[in-house]
Amino acid sequence: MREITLSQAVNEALAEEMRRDETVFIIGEDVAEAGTPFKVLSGLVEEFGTDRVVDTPIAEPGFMGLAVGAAMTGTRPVVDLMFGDFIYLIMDQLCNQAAKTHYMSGGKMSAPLVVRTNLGATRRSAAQHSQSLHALVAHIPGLKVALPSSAYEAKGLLKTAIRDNNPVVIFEDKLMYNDKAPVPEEEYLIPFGEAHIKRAGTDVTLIGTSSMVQVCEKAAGNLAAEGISAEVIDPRTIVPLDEAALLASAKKTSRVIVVDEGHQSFGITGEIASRINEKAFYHLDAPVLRMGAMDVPVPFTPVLEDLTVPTPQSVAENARKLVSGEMIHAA
Amino acid sequence: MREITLSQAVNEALAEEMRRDETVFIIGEDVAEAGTPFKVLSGLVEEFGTDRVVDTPIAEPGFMGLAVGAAMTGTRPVVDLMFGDFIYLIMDQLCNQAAKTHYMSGGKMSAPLVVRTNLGATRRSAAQHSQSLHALVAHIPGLKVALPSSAYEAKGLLKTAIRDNNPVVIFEDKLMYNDKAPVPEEEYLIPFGEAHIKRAGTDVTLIGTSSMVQVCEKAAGNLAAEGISAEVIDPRTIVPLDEAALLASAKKTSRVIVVDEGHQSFGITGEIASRINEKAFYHLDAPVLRMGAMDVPVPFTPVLEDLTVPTPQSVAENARKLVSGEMIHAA
Amino acid sequence: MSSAKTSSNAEDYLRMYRQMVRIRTFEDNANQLYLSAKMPGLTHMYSGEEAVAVGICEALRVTDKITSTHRGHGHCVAKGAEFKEMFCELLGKEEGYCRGKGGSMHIADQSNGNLGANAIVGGSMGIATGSAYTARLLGRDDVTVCFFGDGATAQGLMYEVMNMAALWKLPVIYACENNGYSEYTRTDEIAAGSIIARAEAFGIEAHQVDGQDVLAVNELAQKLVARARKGEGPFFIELMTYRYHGHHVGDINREYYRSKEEEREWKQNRDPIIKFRGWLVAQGVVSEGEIDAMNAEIERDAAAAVEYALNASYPDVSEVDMHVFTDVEHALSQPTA
Amino acid sequence: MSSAKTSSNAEDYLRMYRQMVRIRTFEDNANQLYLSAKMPGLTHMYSGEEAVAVGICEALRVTDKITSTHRGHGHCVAKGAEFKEMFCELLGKEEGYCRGKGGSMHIADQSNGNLGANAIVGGSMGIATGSAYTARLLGRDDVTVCFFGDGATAQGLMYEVMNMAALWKLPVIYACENNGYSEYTRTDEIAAGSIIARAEAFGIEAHQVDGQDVLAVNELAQKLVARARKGEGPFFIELMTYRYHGHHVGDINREYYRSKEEEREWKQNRDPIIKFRGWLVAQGVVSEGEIDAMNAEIERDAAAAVEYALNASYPDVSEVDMHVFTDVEHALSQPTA
Ligand SMILES: Cc1ncc(C[n+]2csc(CCOP(=O)(O)OP(=O)(O)O)c2C)c(N)n1
Ligand SMILES: Cc1ncc(C[n+]2csc(CCOP(=O)(O)OP(=O)(O)O)c2C)c(N)n1
Ligand SMILES: [Mg+2]
Ligand SMILES: [Mg+2]
Repeated sequence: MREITLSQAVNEALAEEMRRDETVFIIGEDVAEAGTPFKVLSGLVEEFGTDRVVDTPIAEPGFMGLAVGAAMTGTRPVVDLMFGDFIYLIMDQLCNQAAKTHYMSGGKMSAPLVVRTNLGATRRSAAQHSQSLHALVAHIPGLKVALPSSAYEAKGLLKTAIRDNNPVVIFEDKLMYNDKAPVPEEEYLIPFGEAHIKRAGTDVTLIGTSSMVQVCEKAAGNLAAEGISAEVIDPRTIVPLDEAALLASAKKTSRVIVVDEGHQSFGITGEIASRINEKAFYHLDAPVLRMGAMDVPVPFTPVLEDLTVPTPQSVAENARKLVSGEMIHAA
Repeated sequence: MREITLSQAVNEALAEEMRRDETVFIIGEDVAEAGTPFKVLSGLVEEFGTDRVVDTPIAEPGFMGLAVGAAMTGTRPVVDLMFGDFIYLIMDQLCNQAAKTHYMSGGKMSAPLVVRTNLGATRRSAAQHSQSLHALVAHIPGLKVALPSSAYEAKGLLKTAIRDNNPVVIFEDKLMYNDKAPVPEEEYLIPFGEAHIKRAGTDVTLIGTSSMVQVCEKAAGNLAAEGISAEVIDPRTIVPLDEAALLASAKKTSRVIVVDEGHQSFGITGEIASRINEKAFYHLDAPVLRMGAMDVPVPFTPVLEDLTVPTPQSVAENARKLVSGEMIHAA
Repeated sequence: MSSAKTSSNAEDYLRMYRQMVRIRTFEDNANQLYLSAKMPGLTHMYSGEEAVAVGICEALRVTDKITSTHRGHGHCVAKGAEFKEMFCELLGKEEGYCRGKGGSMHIADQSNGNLGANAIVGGSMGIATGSAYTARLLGRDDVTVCFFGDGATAQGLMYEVMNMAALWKLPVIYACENNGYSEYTRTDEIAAGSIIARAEAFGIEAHQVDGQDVLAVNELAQKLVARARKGEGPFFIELMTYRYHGHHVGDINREYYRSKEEEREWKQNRDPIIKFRGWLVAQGVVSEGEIDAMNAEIERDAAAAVEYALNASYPDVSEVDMHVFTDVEHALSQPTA
Repeated sequence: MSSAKTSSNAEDYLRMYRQMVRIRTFEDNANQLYLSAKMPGLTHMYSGEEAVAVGICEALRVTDKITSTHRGHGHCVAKGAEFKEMFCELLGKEEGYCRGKGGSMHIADQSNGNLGANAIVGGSMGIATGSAYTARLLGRDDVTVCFFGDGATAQGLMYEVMNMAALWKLPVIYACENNGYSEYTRTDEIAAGSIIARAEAFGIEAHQVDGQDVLAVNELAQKLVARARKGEGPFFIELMTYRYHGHHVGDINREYYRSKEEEREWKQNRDPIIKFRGWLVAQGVVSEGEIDAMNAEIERDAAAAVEYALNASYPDVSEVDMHVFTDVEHALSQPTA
């Protein structure tokens, strides 16, 4: 199968959906001629024009609000939020308005929009351009949250997101834009709420999200060499969450590590771990182990920044301890 | 001991701290003559004047930002955010600026400010005036988060918050403003990170936050009549979290329920449950049970709204099942 | 009152009058429901501001859109809503416009293009602008009116979306209902400079109009709506008006921020309904008797709707986790929570 | 160039010239560090805009405050910072102003009243206004200058805080560095109306000035700072300027949004350093030789600072969880995490 970059995959998903449905439009900063600072959208304005690939002023709350109203009245905006760290600026329009429109109107109105943004540290961009803030929106009923882990997921999930009638937030890993993966030429969609078993295994389950799927896969590779069989699962969407798949794996291996790039405390690892602990408790040999990003603002200097996120080494290390029966604490 | 309302307790805390330290000032909407819609601040502007009890335009991001700059330069603002639901509007200034100031400056600057706001449903205020959003800020390193459960805690924690050199968010339960509790005449502070055992017990631990402490206490009362001895613990601050106290209780009773008024999924119950599961796993008879608010926007109509939050009945019911050994799932 | 038109407009005039009285009557009944503890929560009365909503909405088509505020009953009625579904909503009943899930602060009436009240001050400014964006993108010719209060002009969102509306010539009209107060504070104490000038600074044509004069409001609205429809928008209107009640129904003792004299002055000398009624009679459009009959009929309608709503049923408890997502019947019975 | 002053101001002039050259030299070195892959991440060059930062900061005292932007090296130098700590910060070294934790986008220098660069466009507008609030509340007479770009005028926050600054007469000066671009987009394509008028609409006195003329900038700044100190603020200044490099150091191929001719025109005919140098020599304030010597000295300083920074040590890994909270030495070794 041909291989394309995550960036190209996103670009294709948008182009295909915009061709299919003329109510889809992209709105955000520097999305048109510039094609975003990550060059993800290059070429789209040439095909779809400036009414459907809309360069905005630097006004995130404003264009997010505009997207909500546009979505409520018959279009499908794809909001381009340049950095995931700017999600704080759009929280009101996203969480007080978009997320609640359907419910507050008793099902009469809806806000079918997508917020495309990113996450991920180790790009030496410091504390305001390196956050992974998906936990914030996952907490708000009415929002769906997708975390693609490769070009394949990025395309399939984005296409599903655009067709979904609910507001969806999709976080791409900004360090993966140039990573290639096999992506079919033919159209495909990835349904929400279906986890993907990236690698089957029997000794320990590694649940990874976004960039951490790669990290888990590398860890699994290392572990395999030592005779430890790790299963790697990518939930792909955290809202909805494919509990059944996670529980099945947990029951099979009896040992689980949840790896995520958001801050560990009060983040998504606690939720996933809790659901597994609750529903597979008597199958577990040890409590579900969590590995999130350190609970510190992301430091600029590389020597510190690299310490803040889980690595294949640290995941493998924990998996080894877990399998060998050592009691492990998250702290 | 004299009894005063939570509202009076907050008022006293502010008055005392403003007398003690002339750099403390209050800023927010309708805080001066009106004393807020909840009348919590009545009388303060008369004593401290309009420079220290500042009525702002309806511009939450703006006055939050102003508070950050004021705090960085030598004052101690207490931001009055009329409803906790408006926290979405101040997230950028709170989380990108205030929370990171100390870290990003390598310890050279700090932002000693307090955001006083509220949480709590069942006031028939619908989806945009009923949210309990403390999980959002608890996730962000650099912020401390306090959840007073009575007039006593409201006063002691607020005074501590004002003296703290870090940004602190304190959520009062808006349905408790008129609830009375014994509050000493003499000055006292409640240190952060010290849980309070509200009621000792041996069969089951009920960890409650904010309004849910009362709910747990009522449940414990009912359970006592049936011969079940429930311990009720109030963490009082969730950042920092008094893990030691929670773990000690969990190890003693072997059964834990965490009760909170925020949405259950991706909220604080997952974090607290995970920490206990991780560190007291082999002491537990059953997985830690979580009870948060339903994962739905808060409905207006009372017949639905009342279903969305844990009640003494539902907590007692779950405690009974837990103690009797029935397997219970959070879902 | 603006210059009289010929009585060939009689029908329009009477409909406007009727709509103003319907709003006042709705509010009186809502207030009564609150005072008699039959309504859950609080609500914000539109009484006194009727000429604003009616003058503007009478210039709109059903397909045109509006966004509304926490003080939203007037906009809802003016855009064509029915008493029955409105009272049901205020009482949290299943037959309410939002099945009781929204209540007063989120009442919406999609069938008539009312995209909803909003409990976030300024919260609907983006929505209105986006609605206008849809019209332009899909080549529809509808116009959107964004209602908001003087206090809401403090929200930065307004400047962000005005900038975009101006850049892209969107068919949106920002209608600032300047009733002088933001909750319990005089807005002039918390607003610097000039509201009109703030819109003009973005290159938006802005007008100020007497919001108690329904004909003046309507005349201006007709013109601007027609021009917005042709792509000459956006526009900004500041409507000088007054709310008769407190900020909400529970705001009874308000002399610390607003004098009784001031309230009396507006009610007695600037009431939009009294003024318009006098003018209609003076112009011979209608007789006092016909007006009294109309008023009485509206009162009967309202009473019947209240009665109906009081007896209507609440939504079934199973609805609590419905409508969280469009594609999931019950959000909490899904394994995906 | 504004009207000449007597050579009694020679010292001031030379300091201004020197500071402009220091900024340009700092940036050239930073760019070199990037190009030679010695600097982690990206950075935004201030080259071309030197007269803005210097003209304004030379009107300030050490106790006065500034807030800065993502394009913040110029403000930092102009407010008094040292090369050594600055380069150390850019390279993530322990001796950097922020111990390497902030980097280019968060460089701050509290000792000289620089409250910090900011990676959120418009993010420091509230901070500057709050700094001015502190001054007023505590009876200090310092003034705060808020630097931001033309693109940042799209952020609603600006209007929210200008409203408050105007209402409370805060000693803050909003300094809009209008370099014509917001990243890769001409700002006039995304900004409606007039920037100056937007400030004026809030009752704020606003001025436009040639940002390439350091004396014009300084003269205006002197006046406004003095008036702000007396409580006559706030003020707004729009400074017309230009950035020579791309949006950031990696923005090399930029002809799709900005022509080479335009860049050449500004660099050749409107360069603030060349212009000021010519004027200084023409006025007899300084000789060409003295200027060359000064420039050479600055270059040596910079080279030495770069060398120092390259060899300086990184913070110890144990610092990773320090400074999360003021009162907790290591946030993660606490049981309270
Ligand atoms: C973002 C936000 N801030 C504060 C409030 C509380 N609040 C509700 S109405 C109101 C005053 C609004 O004044 P204005 O916009 O003039 O409308 P009016 O009530 O006068 O019609 C305030 C402050 C809110 N609902 N939303
Ligand atoms: C809130 C926010 N939105 C977007 C960005 C990305 N961004 C960084 S600089 C910039 C352009 C800023 O333009 P301007 O304010 O004119 O400053 P200049 O770069 O021209 O000095 C943008 C869009 C950001 N850092 N913060
Ligand atoms: Mg008002
Ligand atoms: Mg610029």
